[in-house]
Amino acid sequence: MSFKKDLIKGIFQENPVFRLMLGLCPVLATSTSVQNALGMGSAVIFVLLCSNIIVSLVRNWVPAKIRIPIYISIIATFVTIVDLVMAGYLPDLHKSLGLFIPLIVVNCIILGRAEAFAGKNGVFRSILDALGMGIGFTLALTIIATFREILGNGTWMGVPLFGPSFEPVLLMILSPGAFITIGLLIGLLNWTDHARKIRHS
Amino acid sequence: MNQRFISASPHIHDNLNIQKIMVTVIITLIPAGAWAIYLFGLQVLWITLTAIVSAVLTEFVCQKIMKRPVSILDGSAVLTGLLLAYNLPPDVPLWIPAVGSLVAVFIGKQIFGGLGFNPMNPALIGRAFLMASWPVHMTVFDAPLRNNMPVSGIDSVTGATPLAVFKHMREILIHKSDLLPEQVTQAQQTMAELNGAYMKLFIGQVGGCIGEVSALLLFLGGCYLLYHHIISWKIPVAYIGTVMILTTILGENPLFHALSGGLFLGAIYMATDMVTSPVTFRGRLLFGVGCGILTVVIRFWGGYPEGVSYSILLMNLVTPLLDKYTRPKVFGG
Amino acid sequence: MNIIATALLDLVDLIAGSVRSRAFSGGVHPEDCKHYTEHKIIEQCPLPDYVIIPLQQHIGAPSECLVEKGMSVKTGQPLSKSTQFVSVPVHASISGRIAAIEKRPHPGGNQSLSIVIENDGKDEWFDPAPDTPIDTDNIDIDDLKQRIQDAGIAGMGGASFPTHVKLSPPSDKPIDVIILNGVECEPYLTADHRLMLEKTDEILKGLHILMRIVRAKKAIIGIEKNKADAIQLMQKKTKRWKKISVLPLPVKYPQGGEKQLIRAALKRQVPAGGLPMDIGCIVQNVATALAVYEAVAFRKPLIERIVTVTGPGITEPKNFRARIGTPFHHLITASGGYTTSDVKIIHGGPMMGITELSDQVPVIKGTSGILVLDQSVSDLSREQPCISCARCVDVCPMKLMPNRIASFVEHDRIDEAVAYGLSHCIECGSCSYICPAKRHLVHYIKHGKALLVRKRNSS
Amino acid sequence: MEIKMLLIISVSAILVSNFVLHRFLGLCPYIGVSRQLDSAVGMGMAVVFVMSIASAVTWVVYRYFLEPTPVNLLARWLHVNPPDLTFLRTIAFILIIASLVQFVEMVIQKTSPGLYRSLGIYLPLITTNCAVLGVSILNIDQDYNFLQSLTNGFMSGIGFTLALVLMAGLREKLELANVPRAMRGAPIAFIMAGCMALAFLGFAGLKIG
Repeated sequence: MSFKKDLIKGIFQENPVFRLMLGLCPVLATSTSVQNALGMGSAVIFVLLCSNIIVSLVRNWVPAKIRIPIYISIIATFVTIVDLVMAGYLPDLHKSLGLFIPLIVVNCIILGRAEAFAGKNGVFRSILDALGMGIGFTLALTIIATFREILGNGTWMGVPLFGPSFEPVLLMILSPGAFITIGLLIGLLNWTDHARKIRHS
Repeated sequence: MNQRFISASPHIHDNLNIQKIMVTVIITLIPAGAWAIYLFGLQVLWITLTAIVSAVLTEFVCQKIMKRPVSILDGSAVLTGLLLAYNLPPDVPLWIPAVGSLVAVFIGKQIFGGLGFNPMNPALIGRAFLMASWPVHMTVFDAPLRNNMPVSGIDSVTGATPLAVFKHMREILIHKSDLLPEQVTQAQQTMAELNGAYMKLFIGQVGGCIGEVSALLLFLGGCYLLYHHIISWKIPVAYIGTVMILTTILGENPLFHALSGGLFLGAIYMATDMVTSPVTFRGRLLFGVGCGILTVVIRFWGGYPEGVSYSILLMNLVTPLLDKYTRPKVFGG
Repeated sequence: MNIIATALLDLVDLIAGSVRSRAFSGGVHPEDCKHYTEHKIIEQCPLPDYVIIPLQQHIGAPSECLVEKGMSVKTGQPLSKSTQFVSVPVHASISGRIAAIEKRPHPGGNQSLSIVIENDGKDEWFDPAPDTPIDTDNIDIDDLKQRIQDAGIAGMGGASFPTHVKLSPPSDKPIDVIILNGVECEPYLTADHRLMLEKTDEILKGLHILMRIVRAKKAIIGIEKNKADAIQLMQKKTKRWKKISVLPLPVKYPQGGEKQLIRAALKRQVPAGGLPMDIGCIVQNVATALAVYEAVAFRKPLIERIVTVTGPGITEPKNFRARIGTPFHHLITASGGYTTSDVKIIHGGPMMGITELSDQVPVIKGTSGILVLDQSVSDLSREQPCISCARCVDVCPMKLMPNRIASFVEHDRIDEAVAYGLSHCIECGSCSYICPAKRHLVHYIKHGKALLVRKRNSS
Repeated sequence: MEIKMLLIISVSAILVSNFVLHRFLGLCPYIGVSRQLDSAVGMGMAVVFVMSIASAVTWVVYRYFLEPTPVNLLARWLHVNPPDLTFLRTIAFILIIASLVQFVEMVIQKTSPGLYRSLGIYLPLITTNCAVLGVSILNIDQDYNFLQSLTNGFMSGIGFTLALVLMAGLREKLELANVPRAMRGAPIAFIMAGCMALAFLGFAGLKIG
């Protein structure tokens, strides 16, 4: 039961993007298309998973005072791995994600999970936690990207959805579109939550 | 016992209310629109009506969804739609004003809580949205003029607004050395012609957005509003004054810059939008000056030929700070 | 950065300063509606069957009751005694038997301990006035002040601050000017106007006494220009006195506000949170000047005052000389009664007056008028959200931002409201008057002040 | 020419490619610390400070330690061929920034308690502010020289502060607004940010000179 909870919570109740408002910069920057979103999502899942495993393994040997620099170094190592691998095998994706691959280092979700979860729990639970959070992150990113890509480009995963007469809402793939989309989505979520609460009571 | 009314003092009130303000502003805007219909043809009317209907419908639906009292009768949504339409080129397809009004009222206003709480001018939010989304529709002025565009030398340029021509010619004149001498001479001639076309600019025999062409009619409307204390002189005067002073300093013709583009529409009708402009004396002057500076910067160095609407939007962002830091000193303090 | 910003703001101020007129900045121009009563000579109101005299009719410490139920009292007999300096007594305004000493509705709202006297119809005076006025010039200054306190005189313009206190500034704050307030900027009210026309000499004699008490070098009588006849008369009568000048003022509300009047008359600003005496002047109402004269020269306590009974809800609007304690309904009946059944009764003028729940409340020392509005004037429209039109900021005579203060109070953020000058508000009502969204700005501000008091008391 | 370049970098960093509104960097503090004007100003100043220093230090480290160029100091000291350590960029930079922030915090605490009181609480937050790492990496990616990097760091910080302060002013006003319940807090802040970014689009294509 508790294991299942570890996995599920990151996807729904504690969704890092919609609920905890963590790691917003890459969410907004890389949600211009679903492909980018999935690429970013998998990079984050990989780093999160690896760093959670390592942190959880070494947690008993790390002195409390210098744990943060050590966690950061661990994370930075995996980020560098992702960066190099992606540059080597997926150069296009690497180019379009650009700056935001190295910036995974400072993504608060990863350090946050290392500090709040992996540093206190066993390896198995930390893996579930990482998967849950990572999937939650990717899910949110993909949802936002879906809206932005369909409206802003008329495509989904690069596949055109409308006829040639559709004139895409360019704004959606520009920065204001990102802010407005995420604002509206969180608002919508709050609204449905609120409606559910009223129905329950 | 007789019926007694109880209320806090004061017990008498000025008879001006929000609805009257909105209606007066709308009425003073009608002549400029009528001129545009005369100049560009009947499609202008359909664009304007579409914008208004869409704005009012959006307001109605939003307020129904949010379970708030429906206030479409206060005229603010109509005004938003009208101002949005006035900021569109005269030949846009009708879905442009419809979408623009929807965004203007929904994102620009209702989502912040409706009238009085929107931090930025809704009509301009709508316009900026359209501008970013469909730049081609928003920047190409192909509508033929009734009396044929009187300024020559524009055949080579897409877009027929005087400011677009100005910008293009200025580019040519700046990069003189890279161009043929006859091109330069032609550009100089065009510039001279532009600068001499005061009357045409003033009356409005030029291309441009629906509501902005006739400086004269907008000016008259502004005078009426000033006379009835609906708007105050501070923002328009500071705004237009700053633009004229700055253009003079930059060695251009201040009258041309004052009369062309959306400056009159912006300075009189949109920068003065009460909700989004400062309330203090100094704040309003500084707001106008800020708008003026930004307008000139965008006109001269920016990516767009006209900067009025972006300047106002940008200054809207500064409004709370202006209000906060130009608070009047308490009497005797 | 900061220096540039400051310099810029100073420059803007300079431009702004040259644009502003001589009078105070802001203010509104409501229709003055004085036509109901401005030409009506003051009438003596018939004595009522009973009077209700609240023990507390002034700002300051309460006075101590001297009488008991069942006792007989004569007109002018003190009913209470001031045991503290900032306090004045009340007097019986008719002769008769004390029917009750109990809580009764006070025109200022709430219930207040009041003495009810049943009229015996004789109007016998406790200390009958001398036939000829006493020569006041020989009376010692402290004695004069004592007489003013004993006569129960409190400012009659509405604030009801004990007059003798105002006349006793600390020695380090010399008073050089007395400003006599005959502005009467509240619409509808004409009590002071009629008084200036009918009791000109007495008012001026009262002014002389006031000037003598504080050793003022000069006096200025401020009158709004819509009272041209009063200005002319005052100018004629003061011609031979160099020390007294009459100042016609532009018609603008709240021209009669103490600080605004001083600004217009002397170009001096009362420091925020300070008193007029800080800049060497005091302001007295014309009715107060008259009361001072009568108290000193005729030993007459403050038992009557001029009350304008007016408004579209009154059949025959009038200016009355009415005894303190006369119930409103008595005066209204004497003015021909209501014109309609749906009325709003207001104690004072339409801008600052208080709505009364009942017409059983009595006239008190600060009652300058009873205004009865009918539905045509009683604006009860729905409040709309503020559209930041800045009208309230433009008209605020105290240069506050009423819109911000009100909205802070609305959100229970008293600290910020105070930072924006909540306590400086004089509640003149200009902001609410002008507000196109019909927001009850003054109401919020009053509420905020009450919350502030509660907060200070609890901490 | 250099001055013109610096001017272009400045205009771009503050207006055209504003860090927050255009590059999506530093969003956490932008949404999190913009409730009140005072704290926004404090945060902004702290960010300007750290971004300037970080730009300078990371540039020096990259140029003289990581890049395989003749000026590589490691090579000089150890008498080896210049090693290519550029892959260590991310790790090196984040550690530099983290220790820099610590160091700055200590220095300020020692030398200026007043400044520490106003900036201190924001300094630890800056380590995870992606704007700082972002600007360091951008300086390298754009091939800026030292002065340009420093300018870019400083001006980007100013751009961040500008957006933050404007946002704080607007949010203070929004606190009093009748915002629909579901939109209160972060959602309306995002919408506000969107509108702000929309207005900043007016600077798109701004060319100085």
